[in-house]
Formats: sequence, C-alpha cells, structure tokens
Amino acid sequence: MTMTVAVQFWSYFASLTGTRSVEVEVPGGSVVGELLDAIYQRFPALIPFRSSTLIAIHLDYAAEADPLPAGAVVSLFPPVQGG
Amino acid sequence: MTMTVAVQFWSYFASLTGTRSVEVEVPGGSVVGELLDAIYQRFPALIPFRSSTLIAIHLDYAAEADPLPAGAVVSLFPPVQGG
Amino acid sequence: MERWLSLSESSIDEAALVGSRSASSTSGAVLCFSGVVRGLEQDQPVDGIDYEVFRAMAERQFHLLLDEMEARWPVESIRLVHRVGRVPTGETSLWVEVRTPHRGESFAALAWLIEQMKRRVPIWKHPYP
Amino acid sequence: MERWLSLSESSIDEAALVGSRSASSTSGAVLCFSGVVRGLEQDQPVDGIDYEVFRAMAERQFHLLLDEMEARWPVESIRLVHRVGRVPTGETSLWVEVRTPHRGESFAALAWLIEQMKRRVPIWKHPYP
Repeated sequence: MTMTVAVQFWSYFASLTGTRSVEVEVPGGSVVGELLDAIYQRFPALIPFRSSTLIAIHLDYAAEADPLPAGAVVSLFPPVQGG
Repeated sequence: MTMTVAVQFWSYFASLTGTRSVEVEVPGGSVVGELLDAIYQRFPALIPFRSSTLIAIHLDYAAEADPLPAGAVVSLFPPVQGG
Repeated sequence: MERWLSLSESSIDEAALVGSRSASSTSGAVLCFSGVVRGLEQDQPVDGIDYEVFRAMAERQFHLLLDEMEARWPVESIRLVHRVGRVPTGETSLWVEVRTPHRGESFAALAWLIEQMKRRVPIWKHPYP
Repeated sequence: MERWLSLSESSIDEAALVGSRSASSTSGAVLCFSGVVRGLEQDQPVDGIDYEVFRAMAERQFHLLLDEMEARWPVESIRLVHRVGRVPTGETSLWVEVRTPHRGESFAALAWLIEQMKRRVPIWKHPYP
C-alpha cells in the first residue's frame, strides 16, 4: 500500500528543484522524514539546506517525526524573512 | 553682602505656596540648599515634598550643593509627568 | 481584540491607516512600526525587494501569532499590513500598529510580534537589482 | 539627524505628520508612539488632562535628551510633538517618531527617550473632572 503526497517548493527551493510542486509515492504510514529521504534522492540540490529546511503539512509547521496523513500537501522552504 | 534670587514654583507647588514666584535675599556665596532653607521657613507647606522636589537654575537641573550665581532664577517643582 | 490583517500588492497608505484609527478611551498607548525597503540589502545596492508569500499559510500563521499575543498582553487592537510582490526601495513593506492600555505593553507586544513573524510567517525576500 | 520638536496647544494631526515624513533609502525602520489621554487617571474617571509646561526648560531638556539619544543610537530622524494645555480624553497628548537603519535601534532609542522624558522634561499633568 502506497500513498501519494503533494510536495510544494517555495522561494529558492523552486529554483533548485526546477519545479514548484511534485507528487511523491510513499509507503502508507510513512513519517515526514521518510518523505524527505525520497525528495532528497530525487532533488539532491536540496541536501545542503536540510538542516535549515522548514516543513509544513497543509498550513501548519511539522517535524520529521510527524506522521504523514493521506492526501497531505507538504511544503518545503528555506528560513522565512518577512518584514 | 546679600543677593536677590528669583524663585519660581511650578505645578502644585504654586498652589501650596499661593504664588508662582517670589524674590528671596540670601547671603552672597550661598549654595542652593541654603536658599531652600529660607524657602521652607517661609513656605512650610513645601517641606513634606522636600525629598522629591526637583530644582533648576535657569533651564538646567541643579543640586542642593551647587553654588547660587548672582541673578539666578531658581525653579522648584514636583516630579515631572509628561506623556 | 480588534484585529485587522492584510497581505496586499498595493502600496501602503500609512497616513490613511493612521487617519482611520478607531477611537478608544481605554488605550493610552499606540505603537506603530513601519519597515521600509532599504537601498542596500546585505551590503549590495538594490532597487527593491520582491516579496514572495505562501498566502494561506501566512494568514494562518499570522492569526496563530495574534492569538498568542492576545493571550500574553492586553492588546486592544492590532492592525497589520504586509506588502507582497515588488516593493521599490524607500517604500514601506510592513506596517503594524498595536494599541494597549499602557506604553510598556505596546513595546513588548510589538517587538515580540515582529520577531516571531520573521521566524514563522512564510514570506521570502528576493532583491531585484 | 533630522530633528523636529513642537510643544503645541493645538490637536496633533497624526495622519498629516505621517504623510509629511521625508523619504529615505537608508532608514529601514520607522517607529512611532502616540500617547493618548485615557478616561481613567489613577482609577478616577476624567474628561481630560491639563498639561502644564515650563516651556523654555522643557525645550532645553528635550534637546539635551535628543543630543544624548543621537550619541547612543544611529537615529536618522526624530520628530516629537507634546501637546500642552487642555487635552480631552481620547486625544493624543504625545506623538513621537524615530527613524533608524534597523528595527532594534528604533525600539531601544524610542523607549529610552520616552522614559527619560518622563523623568526630566518639566511638564505636569492636571486631570480635569
């Protein structure tokens, strides 16, 4: 059983990956960190930014250990800088 | 040798003394504290406020130990409260 | 707490915002911060900044911050505008106003809000040359 | 440092003051405080405050404070209006704006200035019922 997760890239992560969003298949019951492993395999240009990458599920911040709900929209982005 | 010093009262010190200004004779070479002693003798209603009274000579703050220049205009007032 | 939040592509009319402030006889303090785009960004000359926003998440994160601010300080009103898209040098990109009963609260709440916004609200700056 | 100081009997037109702010490409931060007369003064209802001023000394003390502020922080502009005479509840008695290159400086300088003003500038409040 796999599930499909939508992943959005914001700010210069869109340039690094060459896209604003992708769909990724992950095993059912995966956590956010497992999705990230799949993303880094496909987009190694993001790897150097891993430690400062911010993660959201829908509109809320998430951590690598959080479970991935079915139909999740995950956003990945560098540190924010409003103001 | 005495000299004449003008003393102004501000805020509720004017109500307590019943006047906005007086002239006081003090010995030449007096310091501010000696002027205050003369003022408190004449206006005992000010005595309870002595510890929080602010003193200026012309437009600058002064202390009791400061010398009194000839022709000084001395102002006495309670704590300020702008804003 | 009166709460007004706007993420806008239009320039911020600060005089109009100040003129439209509602009256209050309990707020003794109004503190207002304007962030202005500078001609230098990280020591490089720039003509402006392009602000990218993840709008739905930015609005949600702003409201979470305002909930938290309201729980911590007696803020009677908060109005915030963040400009998005291109903002030329010298123009205001962020305008935020808080009203509180006393002065100290306005400084503490506003400093906290801006600091937290810069950590949590998904907006990014892209200088344009 | 641009410096503008006014002790005025007239009501303070904050929108006009904001609208007349001069442009700058080096100031990233503008912080503006308005002190508003509250309907309660030391828990007693009041209709307003009568501000008494020792004008010549107040102006001198304000300028001494601004000299000291300028020496401590990179303030590019300071504008300050303190209303004197009768100010009804709900109206602004103090308006002060600082512009600095960065945000932290604007908060530190403005908080310091208001705090010092309340200790050193000879203005007194007389509530009227």
